[in-house]
Amino acid sequence: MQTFFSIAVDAIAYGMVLFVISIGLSVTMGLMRVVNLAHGAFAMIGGYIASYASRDLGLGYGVAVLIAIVGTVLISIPIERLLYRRIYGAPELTQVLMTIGITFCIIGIANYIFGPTLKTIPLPAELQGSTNLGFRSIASHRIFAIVCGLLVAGGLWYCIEKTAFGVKLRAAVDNAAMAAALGVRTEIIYAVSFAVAVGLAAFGGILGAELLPVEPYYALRYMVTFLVVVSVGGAGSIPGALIACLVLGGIDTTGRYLMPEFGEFFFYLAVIAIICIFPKGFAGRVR
Amino acid sequence: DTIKVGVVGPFSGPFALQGKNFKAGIDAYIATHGDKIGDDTIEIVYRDLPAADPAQSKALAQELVVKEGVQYLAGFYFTPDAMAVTPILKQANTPLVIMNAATSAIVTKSPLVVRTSFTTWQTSTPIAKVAHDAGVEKVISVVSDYGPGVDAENAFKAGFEKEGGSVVEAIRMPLSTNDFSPIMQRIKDSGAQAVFAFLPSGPTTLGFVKAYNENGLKDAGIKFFAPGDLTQESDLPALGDAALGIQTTFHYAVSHDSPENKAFVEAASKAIGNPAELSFPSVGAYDGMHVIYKMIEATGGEQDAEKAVEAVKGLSWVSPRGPVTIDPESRHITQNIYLREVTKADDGTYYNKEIQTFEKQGDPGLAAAK
Amino acid sequence: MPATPLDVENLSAGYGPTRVLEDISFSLPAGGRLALLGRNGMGKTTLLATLAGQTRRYDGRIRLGDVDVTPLSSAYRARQGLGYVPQARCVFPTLTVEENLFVGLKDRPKTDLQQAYDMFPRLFERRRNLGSQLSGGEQQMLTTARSILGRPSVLLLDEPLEGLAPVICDELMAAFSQLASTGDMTIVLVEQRIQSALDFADQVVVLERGRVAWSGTPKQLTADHDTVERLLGVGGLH
Amino acid sequence: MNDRPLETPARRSPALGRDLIGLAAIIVAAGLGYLIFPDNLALLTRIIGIALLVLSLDLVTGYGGIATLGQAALFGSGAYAAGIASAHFGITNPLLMTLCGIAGGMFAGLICGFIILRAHGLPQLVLSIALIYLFHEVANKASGWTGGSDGLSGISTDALFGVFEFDLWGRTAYFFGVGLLLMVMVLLRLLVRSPFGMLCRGIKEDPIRIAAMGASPKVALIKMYVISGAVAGVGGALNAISTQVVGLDSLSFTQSAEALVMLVLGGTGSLFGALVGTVVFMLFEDYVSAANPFHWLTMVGALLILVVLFAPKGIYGTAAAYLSRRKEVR
Amino acid sequence: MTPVFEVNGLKKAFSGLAVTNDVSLSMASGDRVALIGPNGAGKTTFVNLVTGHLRPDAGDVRLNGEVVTGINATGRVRRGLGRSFQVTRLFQDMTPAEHVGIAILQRDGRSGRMFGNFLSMPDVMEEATGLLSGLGLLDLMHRKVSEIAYGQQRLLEIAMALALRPKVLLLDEPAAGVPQSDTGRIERALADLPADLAVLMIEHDMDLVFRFAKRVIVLAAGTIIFDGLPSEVTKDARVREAYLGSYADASHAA
Ligand SMILES: Nc1ncnc2c1ncn2[C@@H]1O[C@H](COP(=O)(O)OP(=O)(O)OP(=O)(O)O)[C@@H](O)[C@H]1O
Ligand SMILES: Nc1ncnc2c1ncn2[C@@H]1O[C@H](COP(=O)(O)OP(=O)(O)OP(=O)(O)O)[C@@H](O)[C@H]1O
Ligand SMILES: CC(C)C[C@H](N)C(=O)O
Ligand SMILES: [Mg+2]
Ligand SMILES: [Mg+2]
Repeated sequence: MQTFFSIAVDAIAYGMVLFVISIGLSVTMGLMRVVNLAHGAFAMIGGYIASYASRDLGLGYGVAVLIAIVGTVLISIPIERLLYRRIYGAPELTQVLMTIGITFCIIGIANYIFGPTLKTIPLPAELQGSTNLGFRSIASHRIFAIVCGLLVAGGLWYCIEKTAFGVKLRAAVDNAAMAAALGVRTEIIYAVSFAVAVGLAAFGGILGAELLPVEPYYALRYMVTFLVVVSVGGAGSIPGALIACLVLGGIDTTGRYLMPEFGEFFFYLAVIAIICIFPKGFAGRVR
Repeated sequence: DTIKVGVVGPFSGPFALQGKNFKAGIDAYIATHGDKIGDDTIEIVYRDLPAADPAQSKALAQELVVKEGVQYLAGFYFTPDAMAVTPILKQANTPLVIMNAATSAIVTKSPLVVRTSFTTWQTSTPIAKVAHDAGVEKVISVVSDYGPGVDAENAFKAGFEKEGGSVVEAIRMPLSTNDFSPIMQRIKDSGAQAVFAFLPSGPTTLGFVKAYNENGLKDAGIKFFAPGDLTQESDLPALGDAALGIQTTFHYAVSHDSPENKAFVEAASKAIGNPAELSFPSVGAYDGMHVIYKMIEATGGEQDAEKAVEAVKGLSWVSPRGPVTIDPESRHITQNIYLREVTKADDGTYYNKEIQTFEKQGDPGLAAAK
Repeated sequence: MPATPLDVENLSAGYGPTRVLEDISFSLPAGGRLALLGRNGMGKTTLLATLAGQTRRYDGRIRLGDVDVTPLSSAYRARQGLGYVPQARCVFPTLTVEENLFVGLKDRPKTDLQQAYDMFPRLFERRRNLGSQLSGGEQQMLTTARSILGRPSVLLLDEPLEGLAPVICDELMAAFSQLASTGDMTIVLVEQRIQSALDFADQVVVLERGRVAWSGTPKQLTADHDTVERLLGVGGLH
Repeated sequence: MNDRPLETPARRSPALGRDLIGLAAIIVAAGLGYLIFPDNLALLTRIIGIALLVLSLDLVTGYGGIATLGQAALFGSGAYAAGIASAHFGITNPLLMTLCGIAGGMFAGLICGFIILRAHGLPQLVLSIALIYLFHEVANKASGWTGGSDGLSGISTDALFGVFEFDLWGRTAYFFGVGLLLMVMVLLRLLVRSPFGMLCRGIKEDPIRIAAMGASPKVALIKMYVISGAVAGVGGALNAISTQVVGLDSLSFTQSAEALVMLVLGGTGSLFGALVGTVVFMLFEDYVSAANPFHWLTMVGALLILVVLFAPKGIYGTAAAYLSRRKEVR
Repeated sequence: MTPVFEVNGLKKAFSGLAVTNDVSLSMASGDRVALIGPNGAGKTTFVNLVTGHLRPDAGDVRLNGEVVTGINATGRVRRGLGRSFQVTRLFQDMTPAEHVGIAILQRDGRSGRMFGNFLSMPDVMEEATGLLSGLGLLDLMHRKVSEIAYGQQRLLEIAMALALRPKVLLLDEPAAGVPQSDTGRIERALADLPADLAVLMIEHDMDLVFRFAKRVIVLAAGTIIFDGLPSEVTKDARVREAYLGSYADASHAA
């Protein structure tokens, strides 16, 4: 029983970290319909900036996080204007090509500027160490990640489902030409959503850095993980992504505990089974 | 004449750091020994092989031999890449100097292979003795599920059982594991007094070591032993305090205290740019160049692979890592293996502090395979 | 003199390199009701889409009231008071009916939605359904209602009656006439049922291969059997 | 209506002519390759192997509309089948090994097709990713057969037709590869023009519509997948024969993703697009990675971005569209 | 004689909303039936239930006496059930010739052939040209569908349905979006249909309905409220109120 709780705690913690990192991708893929393989690259940029700000400039954690998010968004603006804008509504494979290209470039540049070593983001004292749950201890920063994940999930869900902006965004995605004909300034809507998605990526990159350390190859290394999580949840659905992260986190964690040597095997088998049962993901938006 | 050496390694991609170390070691050797051997000038031709890809490896080697006309093949970070090249060596008439790939069997695939790095068996066997000497009887082994991981598991098990201890459980985990908490739970539940771990150097070691701390294993007094891949110098700044006190055995520490190493580290640091990036593949490459220079001297610059290899069998010299010999039988390097502990220096940086030496270690892996 | 709500001069447009429209000019007074007729594939849809800013324009000028909207994108034309009901029913499939209408509101208060529901009670019943789950006719109602909610000064309607039950058609045409007669709205109507179109319109333009082939009043057209036969392929109107 | 009899032949001959020109172009390119890179035939042979993989991907993606990031499963299965036949069963005749590769690829194609067709769009993509990881894991675990992560070595190959040795210079392997590629191209040209090819194009655009015509999209696509497996299997076998090793990378996600990139680069939905994409990508990569082994990835990234910006239908696709437009204008 | 087509007690509800409410009807070969009714009455849903694109909650569908409720859409097409779509579903990148070509080959069981090109199969080409010219699409035969106007696409929809030579044909608003000048072509195509084919047409264009149908069925709120002769439907008060409106007053019906 204790083992069960223990695994459950690990699963939730891992799942929430995954959630925070991938939710931005769910926004770009599900709502903006851009297969953004460069999502990890933006998460990585966030991580690098935060690491630089806190390690080399000696700024506090909160400030570093803020700078990193703003910095990543600023970096993304020209990329959005010059590159992404050309692929909105393009065939998916074209988007794949473009965003892989962007990822390659960002990897190359990060490698050039920061070198190939691992970069860490020092945690503030409150988040270091472990918290005792009674039957076991858990790293404090994971509790922080769980809380952040829930806040992000709630906030995003509200924005997309309940605000005028959310309605316009979804309309623009469904049919950009028609939305424009009704006076929706689609470029602005897209730019803002893209910025939000990138900001979330950066935030996730920082928050997850304890688990997925920042290094130049980060952008490709975890691409598949993010893609899987988002699709199993159903792109564009916040609750879907949340469920997917918890379920996949659970399967991964349990598999790793019970039979680590087949961990990978069962994880992907589970993914196949889930998709065969829910061909649109847990909560795929009807198209 | 110009003598070309073809070096294949991961210069981009996820293992770019290791490839960079190859280049640093080679550059350091050329910087300190000049690029001339007799009348011949040496020229290095690099080819990038970002991840294990034997087919590509063979194509690159063929191209180096046929098109670039290299007389020596060197480098090779991954075992399968090195394996893929062995069948063409004879026809190409080129020796292959392995600067990293660490599976014992490679040297048996062709008589033209010489290795100046280490094998996982070689670095993982001594730690068994260390563990036993520390009073540990029951160990759980946790390794990445691929060739070198399996080697490490077997080497440790063989060594530890010989000492009289027992490996209570052997876990192999996928290479791509990110979250190690469940593994730590397994370790706790196994009732072992210590964990033996092997993970390839790089990002995942960070998560593993942190999980070891955060899940309270360290506090519970479960000891941690590993070969030195886990605490390669370039990962130490990221590992930080979490790694303090971890004991590993390895053939080389950047901190090794000898005049040869001082000179090497100075030259290699200059070559690599950022000294913090310096790590073990550099010394394999540096000594690999030493072997190649000796080969060129012995053949007078003529292309004669057999003669070249013959010339370095039994060759002994003092490497930055300490005294080494090319074993005439196996053509693998015999070297000292050091027990090190991660320590914080006065200036706040972390390093592997050598605390014990196992002298003149050969490769137990070859014997075990027989 | 107040500017005409819609004024088109020498317009040429098409898709990519394919030219479809050549040298089209017409203008409409406030409250004007233009029927745009022509056989299959003659460019009616293309003309409306061009006015709405969704095709490639090669030449010519479009004015909306005092504003030259030629350089403006679709969204800004809409904000200048242009409403467009395209031929392919463009509901937003993943939005509910209510959300669909909400987009059409532009930034007006939500209470205005009632206007749409009054026009089509059917939509009120289905307001929580997704756009993709509507029947063909319901989708048509939704597209039309959505555009009217934006209170456009010029409304472009591309076959708004397609797929609607005859009763609804009657009501809808009456509603359009009502909107135009107050003078706040100028309407361009493309409609296959020529009689309905002529009953509604006070001005007619017939397109033939992307050019204006005939223009005049409905009366003139009804009298002109030859044109009707040749350009519209219909044997006589009453 | 009087032009009806003329219509049919007038439509047919240019297509046939284009096919012939295409084949001639491949032969000329192969010859040129031999003349320009006489001492880098290993690379050219590798390009041919990968080109076969990309062609097979084009069949399912470009013609069948299936999004997949797991095509290397078919390629790797072919490679392992050919390799295991030689290393474990002593089948060393290159032609027989190729047949083993084809069989291996077709079998993998059947499995993948069966599973992948259970979803659409993004989830489908993820299914394919899961599959390739499963294949990879299985090969890793079955190290007794596959050599695991150390790679399958010990593959030996007889001389082709008993005369031409597969040697260091790789001439035999190269011409063997060119021969295979030509054969595959001819067969595929026939296939994509056939009623079956047309049916698949229809399925790509709207499977529901095709079902409403009484055809089963699923059956057709599984057939396409098996054919694709055969093509990929030829590529895998060629790879195993020419390099005499098979590594886990041939069953990897990376290999699959690269194949997809090459395909889109060249242009989906046309066989020549697949070839052009592979050749351009691999030559470019070879060139920049030799020129700067450390930072070439950025250059490749830039190439991809430029292609999307200036040739959105892929290099071949855009060129072909441009040419046909020119023709129309004239 | 068994009817070629029969449904019994068909029911379907979407999340509680009953859209098809116990519908039963049958058709004999050669029937020409029009199905009309207010928007949202459930006509398209009915067609989807019959073709197998939706699964009914209750009731069964028979073709030639065989219960096909458990058979999927493809199987029903093979048993002679053809349909056209209310919203055109065409292959944007393909030409009308190819559309009709696939349909013909599919009908003959030749769509799986992996060699040869249908453009060089004289029988297929002849039939395709015949069909397309009958609907006035000959000039556009080799243009991409994405480049042809909407009304012409509707005609192509019908051509495809005809190419399958079904026994029962369901047409969902075949004339919507087709200009008056061209409805004539559709009418002619319908008139030329084999006499033994049973046709059910949904249409809001009453002129067409009354010229075509020998029998009219009116569906309202998922229930059949009228099933009888065209001449009587305009007299039915409920139908006039719910559906026909002024059309009944104008009494176009012959
Ligand atoms: N996307 C497109 N690309 C190229 N040509 C097109 C495109 N859309 C339409 N066309 C061509 O433009 C011409 C006019 O088409 P349009 O849709 O404007 O006709 P229409 O008068 O509205 O016909 P309908 O009554 O059938 O709706 C047609 O010949 C058509 O082939
Ligand atoms: N998937 C669905 N979920 C919920 N409601 C649905 C769904 N599909 C259809 N409906 C509803 O069922 C009703 C009947 O739709 P149907 O398409 O059958 O109408 P119809 O008679 O064909 O109307 P029209 O003449 O407008 O095409 C509509 O009110 C529609 O909103
Ligand atoms: C442990 C590593 C340095 C070994 C290397 N990856 C190999 O394949 O041999
Ligand atoms: Mg139109
Ligand atoms: Mg309908």
